[in-house]
Amino acid sequence: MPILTLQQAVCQHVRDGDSVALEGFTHLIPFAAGHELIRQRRRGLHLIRMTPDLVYDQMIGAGCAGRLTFSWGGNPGVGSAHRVRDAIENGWPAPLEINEHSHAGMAAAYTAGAARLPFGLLRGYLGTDLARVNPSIRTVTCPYSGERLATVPALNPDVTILHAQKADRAGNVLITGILGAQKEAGLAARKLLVTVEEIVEDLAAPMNAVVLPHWVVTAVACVPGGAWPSYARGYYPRDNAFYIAWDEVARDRGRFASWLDRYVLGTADFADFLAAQRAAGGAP
Amino acid sequence: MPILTLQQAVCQHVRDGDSVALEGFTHLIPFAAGHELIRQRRRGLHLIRMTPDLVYDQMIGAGCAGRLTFSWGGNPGVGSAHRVRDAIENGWPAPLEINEHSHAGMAAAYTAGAARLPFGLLRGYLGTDLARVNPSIRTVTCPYSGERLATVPALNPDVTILHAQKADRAGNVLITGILGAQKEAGLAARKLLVTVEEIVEDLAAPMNAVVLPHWVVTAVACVPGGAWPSYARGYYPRDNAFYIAWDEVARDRGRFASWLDRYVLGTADFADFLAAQRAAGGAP
Amino acid sequence: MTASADGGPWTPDEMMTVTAARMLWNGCVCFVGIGLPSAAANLARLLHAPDIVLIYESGTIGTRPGVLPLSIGDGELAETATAVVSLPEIFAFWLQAGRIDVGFLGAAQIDRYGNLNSTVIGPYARPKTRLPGAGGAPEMASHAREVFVVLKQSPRAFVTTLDFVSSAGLCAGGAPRAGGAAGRGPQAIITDFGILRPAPDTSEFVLVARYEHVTVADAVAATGWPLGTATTVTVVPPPTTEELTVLRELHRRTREAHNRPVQLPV
Amino acid sequence: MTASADGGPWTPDEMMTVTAARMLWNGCVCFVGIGLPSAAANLARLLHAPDIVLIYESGTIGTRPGVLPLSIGDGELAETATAVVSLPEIFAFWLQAGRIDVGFLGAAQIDRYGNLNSTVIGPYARPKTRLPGAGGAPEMASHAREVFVVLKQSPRAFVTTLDFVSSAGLCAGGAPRAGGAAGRGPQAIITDFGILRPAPDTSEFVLVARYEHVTVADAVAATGWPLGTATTVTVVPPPTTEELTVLRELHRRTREAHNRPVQLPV
Repeated sequence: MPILTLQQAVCQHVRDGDSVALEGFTHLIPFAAGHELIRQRRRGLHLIRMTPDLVYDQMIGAGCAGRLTFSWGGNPGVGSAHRVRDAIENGWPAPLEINEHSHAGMAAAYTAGAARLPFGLLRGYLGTDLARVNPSIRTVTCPYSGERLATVPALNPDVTILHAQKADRAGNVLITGILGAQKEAGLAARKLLVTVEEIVEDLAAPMNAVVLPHWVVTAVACVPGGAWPSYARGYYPRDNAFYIAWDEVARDRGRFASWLDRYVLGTADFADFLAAQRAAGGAP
Repeated sequence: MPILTLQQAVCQHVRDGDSVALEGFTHLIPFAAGHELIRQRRRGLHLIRMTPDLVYDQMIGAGCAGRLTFSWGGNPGVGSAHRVRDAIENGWPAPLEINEHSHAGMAAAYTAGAARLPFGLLRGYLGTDLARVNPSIRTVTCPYSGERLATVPALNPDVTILHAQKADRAGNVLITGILGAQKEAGLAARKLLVTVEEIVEDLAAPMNAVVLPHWVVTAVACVPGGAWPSYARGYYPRDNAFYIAWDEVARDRGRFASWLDRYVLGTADFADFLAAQRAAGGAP
Repeated sequence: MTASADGGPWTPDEMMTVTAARMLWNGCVCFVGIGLPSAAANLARLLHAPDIVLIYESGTIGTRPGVLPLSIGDGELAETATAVVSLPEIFAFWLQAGRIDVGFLGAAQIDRYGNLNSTVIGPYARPKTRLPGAGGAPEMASHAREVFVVLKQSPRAFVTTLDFVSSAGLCAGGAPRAGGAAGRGPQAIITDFGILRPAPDTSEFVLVARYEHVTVADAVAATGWPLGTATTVTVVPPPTTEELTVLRELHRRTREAHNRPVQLPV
Repeated sequence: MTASADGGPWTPDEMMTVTAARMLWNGCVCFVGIGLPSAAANLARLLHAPDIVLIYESGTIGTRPGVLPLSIGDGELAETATAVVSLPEIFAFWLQAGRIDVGFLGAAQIDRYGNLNSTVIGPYARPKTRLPGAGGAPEMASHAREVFVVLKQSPRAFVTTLDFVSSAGLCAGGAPRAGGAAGRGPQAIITDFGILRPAPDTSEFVLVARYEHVTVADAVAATGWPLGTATTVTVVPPPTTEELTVLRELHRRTREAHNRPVQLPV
């Protein structure tokens, strides 16, 4: 488990066309990694994420994706993910095929992936149109009760990228707080990249904390602030103002492109991005 | 969620013939509750436990059980569970029907039970005779790959009994250390009884610790030492000497009966039992 | 804002929030979404239901936030929770297992049986407006013991035919719901006109209560299907001073917290 | 104790433990059972494999106990682990997912294809001797990349036909294993005579190495099936002084710890 720069990690481990899951439910969203994928101009990615919010709004708006597997796509508490909408509604900047689930279905699919089962099982999608538009939602019959239950195919991303609080020098990773489906998405992946707030001598993980052992982690990169404008418990809070202000930026293709050029494509790395945002007063 | 004495909790919530799971994998085994079931002379129980070790050796030897669902029955690190063997081999003191699984199968069955799915799914029992002797082990066909996977029916005990470190006055329960399938067995049950080392004002649970909220707990009883001779992390270590010495006691029906009369049926409660064992130098 | 609902010295949102809060009882286990439901559930907690159990789908169980979260996973939800579990667990062990008394849902469209659309306006493959999607709604609609829908009434939202069923309502004619659903489905719609409940014989939502300042005719006009009414349409008492004071104070604290500038990480 | 294996200034258990330890490499992810496998895995960790990852089925991942545990869930396994997870998780996310390099198994009986019986001697419904049962073995046999069996050789244990198959070995004639198994199954049997490995063409276990003080004929005599041998049967080097010293010191510390009287809780 090498400790790399984020540039190296993305360069070495993410290929055009890969299926890539950036997980983190509101908390610990790997924005730095998303930006690095944009900077390295990855194309045709199959992006996977329960909640394609701002990080995928940015990546999809930047043209990284050809496909999206998701269960809820918006700006949480604010409104639409305008760049995701523009891709689905108008194919801009590139057509986006969608594979749509419910949260419970996605969670079951990651869990199955982590367990290397071919499918996840749930009492789900009852009476909805989701199974009609997504042929991957199927059923099995319970061998005891005869009841039909919903199935979803396991998700096994080529690469999962997480942001976490800490890693130690061996590459053991500690996550605390709201966990989302990060552990399941991480263990479901063929490769697991993790950005962290800091690298420490001793994780000092509480008993039963979520620790991903170094030997399931492909690479770690230290990127302080790497989840901003989402948050990292114990490090910095969620920047709600950025989420609110993003609505205006993302509504307009031109304004979005300017933002992207200036802050992501025009910066060398995430530290540079944060410096540029700080200079702009934190507003996008 | 009332706080009761263990006598009250068992008296009010466990009936003859109930399916009852006492869980705890090596750690936090609810011995006090097992003894109280013996004292209250419950009969015909369907006992469920991944590892029927000493606690079930005692209960089965005392004649509480008519059925056993399990995946490994012995004295860990020592040898046989002689009373369990005597019941299976010779029907003494009562015939014991068995429903046998692997650990992975039992774990999947509890997990399904906790999720109120009718069955659990695993890649398991491949090439073994277990499915031949246990008709409840069946298969489903993956609707994607066509692969056949093993299924186990969900376990939903009438009552699950756990031992934990702490509860607060509202009845929220904290478990730390080796977790076994305690959370799954607890959430799978229709009723959940928990004995704890102590009742505290503030659980002070670490973030992401295993906490069972008060509203899924049927009753809490404070029984210090209630997991002895197994252990409670942070309170007392495993009494390996007792496990080793138990082998001799349990080998012989007469000697077992004397032990049971003197220490369990002859004591008023678990505090009394511990006092008697202390007086005997801790040996059974 | 619906003009007709705007009669008191309170906003329609406040009236809806107070109405929803009153429907929650002490000890109720409530699966809360962001926005008005979150305000209602926390208002109930601060008023008559101090022991209400709030669960947000981010995995925070028994949370007691001091201010309303902007997102479903704000840090304070975790810090004040009894337990913080993973998302797969919250959906499998808590929602699907039938441990939720009340789930709140919103939507873009609703039909007379409480089916909800939060996915798309227009055809799925060629959307006029792509909405965020179903999220946790399909399974909440199935597995919460009952579902309360919070939605402002208008002919565009209360429609005869949904463009897409994101989560299932009741079955026409009072027929039983799909097998495997742990819950009874939508049992109330709280609007800016009043409260709709399903008629027991038909499962069709009808107006059972209205706010003081609106008429039944206003509510009918704001509904895309021919809205029925209960034999007696009761009047929802207006917000009390205490309700309004506590709600406004909660919103004030929330605004203050959310407007506090965040230092960018260095 | 097998007399023939008792030739050195060490016990057959020590020889077996050292032999098993040598088969583990640095960085190897090892699913450990109690007893000899636990001693072997920890011996390897203290000698040539400091970064071996030890997983006990009690959910302790990356554990580094100072003394050997008596039970699979001794407290020290948790205190020294990188992560402590639930049992359902250990079986689903770690074993079934194919993350284990080597799993150790014992048994009461083994056949020439490495099928194991740890369930019953005699008929299942009318047992002569009821054994503890399969526990974690069936899925370890399927999903660990390879399985090492540790078992003393005798005609009663190395049998032609098992009374019960608790965990699956290899398929006769080198055929592929059952679909869904992530691993290659048993790849070595470490006995008190030496090491058996499957012949590639038949999958039948044959003697590939023997200890210094035993003969091939001894091993054949201790086997219930007509034991084949590899073209060359190598000799396992005897334990080094370092191996014996470290192992004995580990056992001494373990005895001391386990004999320390435990104060009963008050």
